[in-house]
Amino acid sequence: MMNRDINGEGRKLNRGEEEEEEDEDEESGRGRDAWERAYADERSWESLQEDESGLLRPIDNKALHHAQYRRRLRTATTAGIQKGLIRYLYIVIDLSRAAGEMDYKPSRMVVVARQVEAFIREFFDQNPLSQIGLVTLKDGVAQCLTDLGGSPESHIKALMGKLECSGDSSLQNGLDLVHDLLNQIPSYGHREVLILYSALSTCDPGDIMETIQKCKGAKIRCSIVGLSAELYICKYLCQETGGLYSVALDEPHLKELVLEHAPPPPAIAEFAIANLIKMGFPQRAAEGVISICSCHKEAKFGGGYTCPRCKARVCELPTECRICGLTLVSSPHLARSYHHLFPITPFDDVSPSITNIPQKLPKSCFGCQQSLLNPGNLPGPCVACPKCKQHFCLDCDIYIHESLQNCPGCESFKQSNSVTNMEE
Amino acid sequence: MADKQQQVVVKRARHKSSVKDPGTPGVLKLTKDRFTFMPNDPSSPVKHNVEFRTIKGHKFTKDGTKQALLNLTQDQGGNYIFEFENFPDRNVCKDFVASAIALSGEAGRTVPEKPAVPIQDEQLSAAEMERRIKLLQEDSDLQKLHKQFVIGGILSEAEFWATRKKLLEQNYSRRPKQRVALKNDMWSTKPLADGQSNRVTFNLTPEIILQIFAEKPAVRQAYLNFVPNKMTEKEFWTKYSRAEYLHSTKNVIAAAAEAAEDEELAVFLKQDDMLVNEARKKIRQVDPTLDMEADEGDDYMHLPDHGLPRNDNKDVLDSQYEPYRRSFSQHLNQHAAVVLQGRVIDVELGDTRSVAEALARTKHAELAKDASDVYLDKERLERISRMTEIEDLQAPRDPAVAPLSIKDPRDYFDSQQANAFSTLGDTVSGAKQLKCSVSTREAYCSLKECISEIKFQGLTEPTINSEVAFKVLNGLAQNISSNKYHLGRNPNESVLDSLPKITREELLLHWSSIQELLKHFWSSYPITTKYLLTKATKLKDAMSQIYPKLQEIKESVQSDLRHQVSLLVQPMLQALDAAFAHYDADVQNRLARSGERPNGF
Amino acid sequence: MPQVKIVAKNFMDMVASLPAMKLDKLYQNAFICQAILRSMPPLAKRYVLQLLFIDAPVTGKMLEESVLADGLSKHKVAIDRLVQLRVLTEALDRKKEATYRMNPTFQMNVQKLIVHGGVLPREPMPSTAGFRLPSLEELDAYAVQQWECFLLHLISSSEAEKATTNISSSMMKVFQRGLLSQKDDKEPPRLTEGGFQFLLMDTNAQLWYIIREYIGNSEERGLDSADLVSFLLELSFHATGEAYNINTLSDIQRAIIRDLADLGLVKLQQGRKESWFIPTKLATNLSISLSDTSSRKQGYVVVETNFRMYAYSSSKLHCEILRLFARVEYQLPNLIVGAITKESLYKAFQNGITAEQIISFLQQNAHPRVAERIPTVPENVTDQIRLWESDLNRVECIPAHFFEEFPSREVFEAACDHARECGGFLWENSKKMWLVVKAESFAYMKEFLRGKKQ
Amino acid sequence: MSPPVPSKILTDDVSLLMVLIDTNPHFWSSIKPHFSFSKFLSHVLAFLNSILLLNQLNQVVVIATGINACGYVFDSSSGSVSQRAESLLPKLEEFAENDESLSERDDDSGNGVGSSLLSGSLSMALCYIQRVFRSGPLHPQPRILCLHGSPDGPGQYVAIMNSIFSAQRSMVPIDSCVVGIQHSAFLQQASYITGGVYLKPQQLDGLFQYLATVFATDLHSRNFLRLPKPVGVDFRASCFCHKNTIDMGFICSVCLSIFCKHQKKCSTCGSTFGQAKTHDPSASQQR
Repeated sequence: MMNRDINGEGRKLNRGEEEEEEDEDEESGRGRDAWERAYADERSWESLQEDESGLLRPIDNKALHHAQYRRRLRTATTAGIQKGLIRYLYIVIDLSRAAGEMDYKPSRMVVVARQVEAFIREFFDQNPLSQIGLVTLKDGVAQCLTDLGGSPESHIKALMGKLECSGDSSLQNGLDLVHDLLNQIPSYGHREVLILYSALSTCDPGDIMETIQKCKGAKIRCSIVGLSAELYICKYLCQETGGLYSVALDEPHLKELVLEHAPPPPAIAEFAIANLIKMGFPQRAAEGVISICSCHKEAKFGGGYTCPRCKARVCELPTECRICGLTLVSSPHLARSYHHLFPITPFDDVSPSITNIPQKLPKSCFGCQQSLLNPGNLPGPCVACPKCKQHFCLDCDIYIHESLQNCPGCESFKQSNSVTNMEE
Repeated sequence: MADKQQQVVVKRARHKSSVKDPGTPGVLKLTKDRFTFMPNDPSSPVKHNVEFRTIKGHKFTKDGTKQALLNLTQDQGGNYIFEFENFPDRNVCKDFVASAIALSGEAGRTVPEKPAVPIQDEQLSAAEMERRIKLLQEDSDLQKLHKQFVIGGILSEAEFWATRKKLLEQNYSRRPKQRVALKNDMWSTKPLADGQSNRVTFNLTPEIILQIFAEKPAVRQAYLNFVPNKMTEKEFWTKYSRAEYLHSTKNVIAAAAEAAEDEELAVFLKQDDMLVNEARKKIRQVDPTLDMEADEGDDYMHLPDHGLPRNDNKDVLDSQYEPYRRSFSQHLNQHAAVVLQGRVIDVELGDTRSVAEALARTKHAELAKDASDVYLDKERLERISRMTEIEDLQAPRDPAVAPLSIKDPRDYFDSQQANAFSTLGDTVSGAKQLKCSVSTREAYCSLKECISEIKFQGLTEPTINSEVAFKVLNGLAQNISSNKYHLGRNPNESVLDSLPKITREELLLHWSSIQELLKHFWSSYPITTKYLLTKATKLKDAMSQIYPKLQEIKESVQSDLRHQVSLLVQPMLQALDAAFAHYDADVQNRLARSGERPNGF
Repeated sequence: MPQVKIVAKNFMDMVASLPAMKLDKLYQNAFICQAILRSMPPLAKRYVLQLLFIDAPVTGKMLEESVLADGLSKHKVAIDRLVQLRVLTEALDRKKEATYRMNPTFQMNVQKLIVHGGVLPREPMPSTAGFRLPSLEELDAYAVQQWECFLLHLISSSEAEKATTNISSSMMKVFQRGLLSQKDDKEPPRLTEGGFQFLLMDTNAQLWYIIREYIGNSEERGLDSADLVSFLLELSFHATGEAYNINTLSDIQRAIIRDLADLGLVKLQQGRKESWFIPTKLATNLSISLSDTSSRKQGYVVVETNFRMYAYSSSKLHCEILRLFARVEYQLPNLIVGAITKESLYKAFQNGITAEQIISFLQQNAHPRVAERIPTVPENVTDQIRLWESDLNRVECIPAHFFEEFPSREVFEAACDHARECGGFLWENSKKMWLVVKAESFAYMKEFLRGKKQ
Repeated sequence: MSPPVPSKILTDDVSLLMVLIDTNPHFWSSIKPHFSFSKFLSHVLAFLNSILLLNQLNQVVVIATGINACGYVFDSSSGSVSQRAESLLPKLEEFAENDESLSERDDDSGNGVGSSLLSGSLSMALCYIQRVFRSGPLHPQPRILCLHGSPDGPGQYVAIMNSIFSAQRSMVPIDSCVVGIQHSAFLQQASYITGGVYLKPQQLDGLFQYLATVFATDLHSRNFLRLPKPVGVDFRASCFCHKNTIDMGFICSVCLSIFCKHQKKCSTCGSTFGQAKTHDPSASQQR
């Protein structure tokens, strides 16, 4: 305990008052049985609230969650802005002693790994043309776990293999390493670093300020998600390089924060260099063709693609041709990124004034036909698309903006449809 | 591999002055007219470059004897003994040498042609070499390739490995090149007292020593002064430990007493005055917005303890003991300061003295720097400016974003449309070809008619007549069965296994060699230098040699497998053809351009 | 102990087992066709649909074409089932290939269903009739109550006395055959192993088990099982909560209706002049429970890693059922708290309930909150349950006799040998000169030793 | 290219079938000689009825895809007893009315068969499916069936692709049965990417048989059945500049538009290549 307080390895400041009761949790936690801890840890009681009649009810945090999401939405969707569609992102994972902390269950390290996995999948889903690399910080040095690549599985496998923590973490070493790595990539690529930082200190061999300036110079956008407390140096780093700095309260929050980095960030004016990238659109090998693929040395029936330049065989897209190094994609991959170019406008909450007059309101959600009326035929909360004026339930709202990426209303009306096109 | 035609033989061997001599490892390279020996360790003197003309005979040990030796005797007495890793290697060389000697014997005056491969192995470090050799030994396929191309003289060693950087790094001994900062967790002297005897032991590791030195200049100084001339290292540390022990027992009087009779010990017990004046300097750099009154110079040792509640000896001691007192917080702060400073020395931790000196040096350097530092004030000023404005009031720093203006998203669709139809056999014009003559109104009318019609009559019965249904079902069944045939029983079952082992081996070998060649071939484009040009040509020739081999395979296998094999070979041929085509095209426009620019670069 | 494992034998097997002419008779009724169609395995349904409008015989190859390698077994099952049910009739064409053609009546009926839809067997009561219909909730409540008190009656005849007065004991006997066994009339009947297992099945399964029993002995009550079946199926297509006039039924059917009323499948309602019957959920579910689809109802049990069990239920039945294998500690208004203990499990095992049944019961009835967890029931608990079960089978007791204090070693030796010869030897300790023999061979040993004495 | 989604392990064959019916009047009148809308309807309705017949937990929802609007016309789950598909007819008529009324405004008659709003109905279907997913762990397995005839509408490309990817993400296969004259590039991709079936019946009068044989297959059975494979979809793109298919090209790093040869300036987003954007005020106001 002593040591903790010494180097401030306390707990999140932004959880101030919980501090002591949480503490004693831990004290008694040691004496507890597994089955009891199962509850103590997932803090099941926090999801309960007492209603007027004194009965316990699960909190419906739907509205609350929806509000949060809308906040995110407003910051995220800004039409007519360039996005870094082709990203080269290094995820730097802090595996220092601090990552062994148990305040996240089972441990920070494991939780982070879990989130990173989710993130990687989401990332490639959203940015099929981008690449990710993994770097770990431990024992005061940074190690390159995997170098830039387009296949989620390989990264995840590598990470899961390397999950043990020790020593201190050095932000500087990490940045230096990443800087060197990212310097090699072409100018049109957007260079980014996402650091998942558990430690409360960085012990660096030299002056980190210089390193930060170096990164700024190299147009590397550094973002940090902290797991413990806010650190000045992190804040400074992100500010300088135009990244995001955020500190997670608990696992869900962490997930949220990490996933915020999945959609491509707006391109900084002086960083953005438009360029033409040479790409190949390989043809699907006809059924019945057998060939040995260049990725794993075995003969495959049909399927697969052949590089248009060197006729080498690759198994899946997108990838870089092993032989002639040509970037191979398919048109759907480009299409996946299109919605970043035409972001869908946020819906507005239907103001209570209108809601008071039910007859003006459609009975059910335009998207999913769910009734918009609360039990008791009172109009429930709903949103409306500014363009097509259709009403949607909150769930649809979220689905539409987070996954579907186009408004059923606008899409299903000729004239408004054409309008949207004009606007974009 | 050991056929007479080939020009060069390169083997790893150790040169021995005598049979007993362990010998120096290196690379033995035999060409038609001379043999050269390059030791792995460039520094070593044993380099040889001897023409076969001077060699009059060669002896060698029998296969299976304990050493694979080859002894080349020079006409003027001298002889070169080489030990090879294995007998095959030796025999290859033996045969070669035999032929070479014979050759130089009758046609001694042949013009020596220079070896096809420019020798680039010289600049390689021994370690590098080791790694490569290791790799080759581990991976037989790699070795095959290496034999075929490097030793076959198509690729140079460097070129060959260039594409395998990653491989090299992987099993490269994991010594991070980054410098490690001082450990974050502080070393607190935990005396380990064993129960009965009242002796207390401290154990010091190099790291700890480094820390002590870094944090306690005085100790470092003392060390430099005392050891070894005044006392042995051991004595020194025991004294130090003694001192530490005294501190740990918070008995100040005792400490003072001890210090009184032993002045070396005193050094450790007293306040560290180097730090004190260091602290004075520091005070200037402290962030000006900090309220120093709050905790009078918290991290400066010149004021013993400050603010921190002291639970032990509340009794006021007369000032003479003052210097012997030390509070934990001082220790702590000092540690923090050092860690933050992030001073790193590049000295082997092992020997204490050099560590001490190194630290001392850096210290001096810094002091010097500080003394003559205008930069410091400047930095301080900007620090002030950054501090004074409260961040909430600061304007959002995020830089301007680049605007995006896309004219018409329809383009994106068209990017699909055209080819989509082409694949499906009907043309884009197909879209246009069905014009509807009727006006919107009529169209709607007929539509609604249809609906109402069925509404009143109900569904037609029977929905479809038996024949049609049967035909359709049949058609679908056939369609399915047909592409089932294509797919084979299950798509991911490997064809290779069905082939006889030899054929498979051969195929795979060729495949991998083709891959290798193609890699190099494509990587050498766009051709900018003469070197690349020659390389490309070389590669192309090599590939064109493989081409017929593939054909042979196709013929070689028995008829039942031929179909499969040819299917397998086909893609390889295509790949090669593509390469050739590219090459020719390149050559063409090189010629075209060579008009205006000489040699086409 | 012997493991009687009763499963709600699939209804279709029963139908399939009906003689040909009866089957064809069944297919006259469109509803039965529908019910049977629904109860088929997916692949079979698919084939029916494919061949629906085809009169010409279709080769089995053509159907098999679209089946992947690992689906072939399913394909066979489906075809066999169809043939059993005489929905498809198999024949060999000249190329000796199996060809199939669909049972015309069946085909015709299903086509009708698709094109016109079926007309309900009888009109629901006009809303103008004298009395108000029970709401669906009430109806469900009624059905559940009826059903549960029937089950309760099984568990503890004494408990259920008052409840079960309305079930005619004769019917009760029919329903309970195989579940209860009564040595003689003095002592109350007790559950057979089958009975215990029955209690752990989910409602649909239970329902069908009973119905099967019911149909099974219909013959001896002079009923034609085919009629019975068709009526039951018909019943399942009535709209829940609608009232139908009893007079539209034949006398036999009336009889049946009464029996079913006891089980809560229908509710009898006395109108002013004529009486009505109202099918409940149970009845309309009949055709669902035909198919093997798992029952889609909410569970209520939570099991902790510490073997404690919380059942959110106020039902007496649930409590009783849990008692079968757990120690119920206390009962709150809506919560039953219990613990799974070695003793309670042993009791269950003795009653012939198997560990697997218990576990699957716990899993099927898991409370939604734990249902989404993996595993639903903590591993340590499930494992322990299995272990305890295997414990029972581990030790085997053999009545035996123990000999010691042999006069001399050779006597001892001889005794051992003799024991071995007569196959009664169990164990010996030559150092202490101890010997254990089977009880049955004790006599011989005595013989032998006495002989040795002299 | 994203491979067809892995089919998840399904325990039973209870399925939710979202059917998108193309009600483009121009289209139907154009092919009336071969295959009238009423014929089409009778086949489809029969099919829907048979789906409902197979398992009483099965659910069918029909969305009409007009040229000016899209709308739900049938939901078997609404109402206490599961109704039969015929009941959609009145709704459908209504819908046609509405569709027409909307079209009055811009009278684009005569020239060519317009496209119908597939993107709209797809989006609606997906929303509905999401709602089913939300309804709890025990939901029927959803799939989408597009009965489509009209040509693809260029304007909808991005929207449709978005829906496709969303469907893929939530593992909802999109089956497509093209009753039109020419193939549909959209649906082809949709089915390929989401692991659905793409089929263009040769004999329209046998439509029911096609539906019953291929599209009636529930996801559970698809694990061990082999359905007609789509001809390998060509995923090459064609350049914006000349609209001809290319297998190697240049992509604008800003707007991902495709060109067959090197350019100075992107014709789509107007950014000049090879130099940093000049920072203009309009951008900063965006924030």
